[in-house]
Amino acid sequence: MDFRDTPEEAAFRAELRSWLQENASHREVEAGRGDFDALRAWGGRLYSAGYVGLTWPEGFGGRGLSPTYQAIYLEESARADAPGHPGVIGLNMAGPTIIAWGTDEQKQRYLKLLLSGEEIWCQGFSEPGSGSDLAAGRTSAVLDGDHWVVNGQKVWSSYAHKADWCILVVRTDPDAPKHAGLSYLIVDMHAPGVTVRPLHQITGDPEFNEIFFDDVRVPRDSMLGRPGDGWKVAMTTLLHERGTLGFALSAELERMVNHLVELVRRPGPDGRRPADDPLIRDAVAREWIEMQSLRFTNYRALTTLLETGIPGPEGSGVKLAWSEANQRLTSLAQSVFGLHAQVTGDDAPWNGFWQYWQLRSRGNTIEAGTSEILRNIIAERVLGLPKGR
Amino acid sequence: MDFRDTPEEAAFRAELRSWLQENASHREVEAGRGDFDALRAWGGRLYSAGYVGLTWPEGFGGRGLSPTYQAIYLEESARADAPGHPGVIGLNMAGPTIIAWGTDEQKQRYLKLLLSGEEIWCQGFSEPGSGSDLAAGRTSAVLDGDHWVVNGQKVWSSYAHKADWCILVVRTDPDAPKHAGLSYLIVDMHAPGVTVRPLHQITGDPEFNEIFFDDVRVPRDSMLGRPGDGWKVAMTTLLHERGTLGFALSAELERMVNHLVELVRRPGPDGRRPADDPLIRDAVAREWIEMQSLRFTNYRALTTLLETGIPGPEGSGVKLAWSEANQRLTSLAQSVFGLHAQVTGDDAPWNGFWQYWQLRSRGNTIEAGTSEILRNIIAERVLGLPKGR
Amino acid sequence: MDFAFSEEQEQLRGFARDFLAERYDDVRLAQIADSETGVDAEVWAKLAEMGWLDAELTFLDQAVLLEETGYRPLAAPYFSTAVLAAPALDDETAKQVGEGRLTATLAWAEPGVPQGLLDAAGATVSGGRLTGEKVLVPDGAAVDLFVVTTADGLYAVDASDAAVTPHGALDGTRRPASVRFDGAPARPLASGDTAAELLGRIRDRAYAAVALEAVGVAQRALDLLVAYAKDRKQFGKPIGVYQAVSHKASDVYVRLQEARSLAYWAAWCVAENDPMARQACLAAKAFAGEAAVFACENAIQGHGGIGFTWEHVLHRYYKRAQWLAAFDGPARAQRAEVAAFLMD
Amino acid sequence: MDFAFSEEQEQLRGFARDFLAERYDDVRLAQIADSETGVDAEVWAKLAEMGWLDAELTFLDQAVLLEETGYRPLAAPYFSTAVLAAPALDDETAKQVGEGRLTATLAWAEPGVPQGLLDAAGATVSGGRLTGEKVLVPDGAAVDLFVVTTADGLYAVDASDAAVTPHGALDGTRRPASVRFDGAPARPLASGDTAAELLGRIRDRAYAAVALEAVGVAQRALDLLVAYAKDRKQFGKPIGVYQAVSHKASDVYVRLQEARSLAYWAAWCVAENDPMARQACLAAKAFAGEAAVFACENAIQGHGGIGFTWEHVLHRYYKRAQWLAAFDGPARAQRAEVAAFLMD
Repeated sequence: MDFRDTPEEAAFRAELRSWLQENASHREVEAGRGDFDALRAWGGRLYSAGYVGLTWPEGFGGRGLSPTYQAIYLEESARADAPGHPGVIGLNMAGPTIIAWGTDEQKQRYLKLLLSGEEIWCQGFSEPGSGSDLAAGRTSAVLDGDHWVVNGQKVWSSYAHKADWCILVVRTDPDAPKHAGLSYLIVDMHAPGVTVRPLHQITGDPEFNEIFFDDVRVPRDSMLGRPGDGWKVAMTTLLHERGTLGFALSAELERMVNHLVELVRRPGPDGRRPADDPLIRDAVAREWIEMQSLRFTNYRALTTLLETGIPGPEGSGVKLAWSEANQRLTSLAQSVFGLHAQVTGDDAPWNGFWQYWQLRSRGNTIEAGTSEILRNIIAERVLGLPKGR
Repeated sequence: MDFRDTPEEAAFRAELRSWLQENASHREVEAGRGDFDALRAWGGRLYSAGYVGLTWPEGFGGRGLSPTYQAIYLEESARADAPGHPGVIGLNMAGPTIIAWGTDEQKQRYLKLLLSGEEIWCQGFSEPGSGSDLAAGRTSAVLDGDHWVVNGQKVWSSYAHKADWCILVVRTDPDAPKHAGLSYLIVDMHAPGVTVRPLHQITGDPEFNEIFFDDVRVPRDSMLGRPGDGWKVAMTTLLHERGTLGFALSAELERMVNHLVELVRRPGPDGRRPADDPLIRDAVAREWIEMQSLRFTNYRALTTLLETGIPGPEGSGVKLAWSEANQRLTSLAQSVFGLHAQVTGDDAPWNGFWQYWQLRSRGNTIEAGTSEILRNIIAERVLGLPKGR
Repeated sequence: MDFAFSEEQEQLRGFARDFLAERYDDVRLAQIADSETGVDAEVWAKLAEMGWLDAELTFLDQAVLLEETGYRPLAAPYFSTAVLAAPALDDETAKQVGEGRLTATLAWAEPGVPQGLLDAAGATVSGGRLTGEKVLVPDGAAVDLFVVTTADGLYAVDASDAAVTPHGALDGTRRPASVRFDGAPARPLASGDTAAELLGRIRDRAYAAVALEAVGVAQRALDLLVAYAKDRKQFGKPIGVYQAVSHKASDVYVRLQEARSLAYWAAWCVAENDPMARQACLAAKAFAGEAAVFACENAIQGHGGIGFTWEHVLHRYYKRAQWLAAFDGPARAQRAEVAAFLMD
Repeated sequence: MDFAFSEEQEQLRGFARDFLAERYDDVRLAQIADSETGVDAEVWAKLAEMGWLDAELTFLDQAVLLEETGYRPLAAPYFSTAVLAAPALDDETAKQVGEGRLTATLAWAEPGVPQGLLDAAGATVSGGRLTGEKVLVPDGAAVDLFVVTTADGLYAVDASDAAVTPHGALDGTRRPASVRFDGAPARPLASGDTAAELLGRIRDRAYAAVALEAVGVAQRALDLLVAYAKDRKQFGKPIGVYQAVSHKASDVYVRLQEARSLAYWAAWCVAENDPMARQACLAAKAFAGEAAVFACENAIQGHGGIGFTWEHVLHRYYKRAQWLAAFDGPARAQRAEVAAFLMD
């Protein structure tokens, strides 16, 4: 057991840290509402500097490093308050799925542009009627010559309004049992018949979208796996979504805890330092402890992964615990401002930062697996309890 | 709306208060482990003074008063820290069930001695294999001439080791569907074949018991309702258990909050006053508020009952909220003593009061309907959600 | 003891509920909240017609209206006028309110100093002219008259004599404004101990009102959650069969009932000037504010993604709940005062 | 970075788990806990044989043993000797411990003053004789030697030279004693800054050890809950199908994993004398102590009535969890220290 970086890891961390110091602008504090073009440019700079695809095979534009380096990247990026890469869906979901299931042609076509941020990806999994129940999806794809003709509607798709490509779960065999009738397509978001409608969140921002497919023609070979493999391929995607999520979350929590400490140490609007209130002190300390616990839980899961090749179950609760910590933390921050916390626009305290993130945090227990579904998964797959529902 | 006592209520309260001041000893503080004979004598004194069966019909030894008077009695008794009546199972469960379902002979035979505390009752509902699922009970009663012959085992029966009578749910028709095969007997606890085995709780005290029935012969007319009515009769019992429970619980919580305030205002073992710690202040205030909310919730439910004859749904959550409040409150109290809280016997702080009640409180979310069952009931019967499980 | 509202009050409740539901369905509420002012300018005259602004209403009558304006937010400065300002107004002004000719609010908070309702104010009056800066004034850009706390007592200032800067707000139907008084003509309303005592009563009343609104908010959130849980299917069953959903709803129900009990207690104490009014109002505000937030958060969670959208009405309630919980400081501030009663 | 124990350490863990499971099944544990002394007198020599008491063990080796002695409580003053006392002992005494010839504990708390491990002690030494009164001494009636905190530093006193009053305890296998020293012969162990620094290290070590034991306790509680939830049927199904039960188990699992991560971090920091040791140990103790209590409470609830009986083993774990959570003050005390690092 050694909680320190190896010399190689330490060198990587030091180099990255100074690179970030020189190159990274601070994340948009006002509301995480960054300018997308600036973000895309930032993704390109990250890629040129070699910080994207750290763990990907070198043949696909990656650096073939151990996931520890990805963890270090996420930690340092959060500590520097640097913006994220805009291609998260591509990097965490589409890319790994293409690596696992794609043909050589597909890998050549998509992976490099995905890493560089030149092409942005979105996902089309959820539907209005299905929610957490992926296998209940009804968007259809019917073979017509060399094309699949897609019709239907997807929802909760981040980045769809900016995306070039969509990983899409469709029903290709309406007669097969629920899971068996699904297939997995790569769809050009610029193709005729694709319409994106932004869904505004309770923050007011259009982060998610609905995507409508109206006789969209998709080349027959734009499929990952074979017809009927859709469920299995989608599970790969979700595994990677959750697998790489842990460090991003604990790093994000570290960033928020740092901001929280900064907040409570500053005198408030009434001249008093919130940090002098023992109730606030206790709550802040609690979140700092929570953050450390998640950080090291990620590292423990990573150690298991490196040793056994399988992600450890230790990490299965990180997203669950993180989402609740982030909700508590942002609500605590808002409580410090009294009624001023409710003022929006130019007069919002902290430029609206806490207000935005407090509201945004309510989505944390819903997106990427609701907390209810995650608790089911832990109970059934980790603890071996009988399937309930 | 008027939160004050009416003149009659105020007079009753004043009279009761001074009677308690003169007559009541304090409850055994060390551990609620009172001397049962003393408690029985106290029950007799309460009865002689006219404070038992306040709401019962005058014909059965009661005073025919509105339930408001029972609420006042419970509040004042808790404020005086007076012991409870030992016949709670009889008063709250057996008695009301006999009034609702009993023959005239049964009413004459049982009710008065129950009120005076001369005869103590217990209940036999739960079984080792059934838990919360009353209809899964398997204790059987088979008719043999003029007697039911009872065989089986019950569990979680308070006062069984002191009881003269037991209200017992038995299966009289093994072929009928689950609920329909049940009947409801009154069983003499002194009859041959009845064996009581105390079950020690985590407090070390034998508050609950197992009861074994081995060919116990019960006169044929010692039944409430007819054969097959057992489920309906038992529902009457449970309705009354829960119906009258609310005020007892909020009164009990008031007593505990008062003790808690007393505790934190005294300098602790290290000379410091816990009440000067803002975290403790906040937690104590929270429980005081919770207590008031439950108190007034009970009164609101009572108002509905008085107006409509049906207990209001308002009160359905009181037991649930009370049990969790009592758990928080007693744990908070124990936390004040540091490791000293773990010392038992003569050297225990507060004579073991908090230690006992903290451990005892863990049963609060299990006994008289587990919190899980209570949440199901509220969801289904009050909110009208579909039956789940 | 009798914990029920009178028959007349229940009639008032039914009438209010129907009126508000008809006038402010979820779509209309959203339109107003997102409009330029966040105020339904036409409704005030109607309120007067219906007698909601009569000085003769007891606080228990108002309690019914406040609960209902939590259940269906009323896009007008009713809370500000009837709860915060009215107790300080002279009879003539109160009459104007009653006739629907005047709206008002209370301006107390100032920048850079503690901002509680009972904290000392820095604004001053000299020769009948008031000078000072107030912030976070509820409905500050929507009223005709300010009741202003000063170092010398309470004063009334016409809005036309003040410099008002409206602000945006999460809850679009209850926006704050900053207000600057530069020697504005001011009429004295109360001074010295009378002013302090009056402000104490206003705070109690405001806390009770906040609690009542919070109860209405929580009830609506619960109703939405229950309706959705019955209707929405996942894995082939209505989601209300899953304990992860149904137990949440039960917990919200229990807390709501507790909040309601405290809110009614507080309201009655205010109406009767009961000796326990202070504690009751602190308790009700602390508990009900948090209960409303809890109810909305659980309702959002139970709805999944759809409850997290701007289009769904839930976030309107959530933001109102947050306003209520934050009013005059978070629940821990009120609990600290309760603690002082209990332990000092 | 490498967050796994070494192969040797995992072997030690497996061996310890088997040894403890065999020697202390639930029935035997109950017998010892309810016995007159609460101590398994014969086990100490075995521990020495197995090398558990070697001075050469690193704290990471001990960490493995501490987690396992939480999972299956060891009825001997292992925690007191190896965690609380050992760091203060001279080589000769440490050798006696290693050979299984000596048990020891730390005596720090005194009546009527703050009782934290780092609070000033009132006991004094004059002419090599120690005078003072100590309370809540862990395993105080079961050891041969006391390491005593005094105003002048740390001293060793033979138990035979002290007046020991044993006390009953909720956790029968870890009982406290009051100890009076009336001019008892005392050997100096450390004084001045050295003593203060040593005591700081002992506290860090104790916090890490408490966290590790707490992890073991929580793991056992979870294992019991999961096994019961698979086996026990209600309404015709194993209760583990109900989310009210299964989600509780999931929550316990998540907290347990978090607690374990912190406990290992703390243990490594102690072993390596890392600059973050203080914060890590505070964090681990605060979090894991509460996690163990949470795990036991949920396990009891999941078991229903049977989990609330004396006969069931769960309450033994619950009481140990409470001891751990209470050690040197509740979690809020440790969080207050963490807060000072972060905010002052």
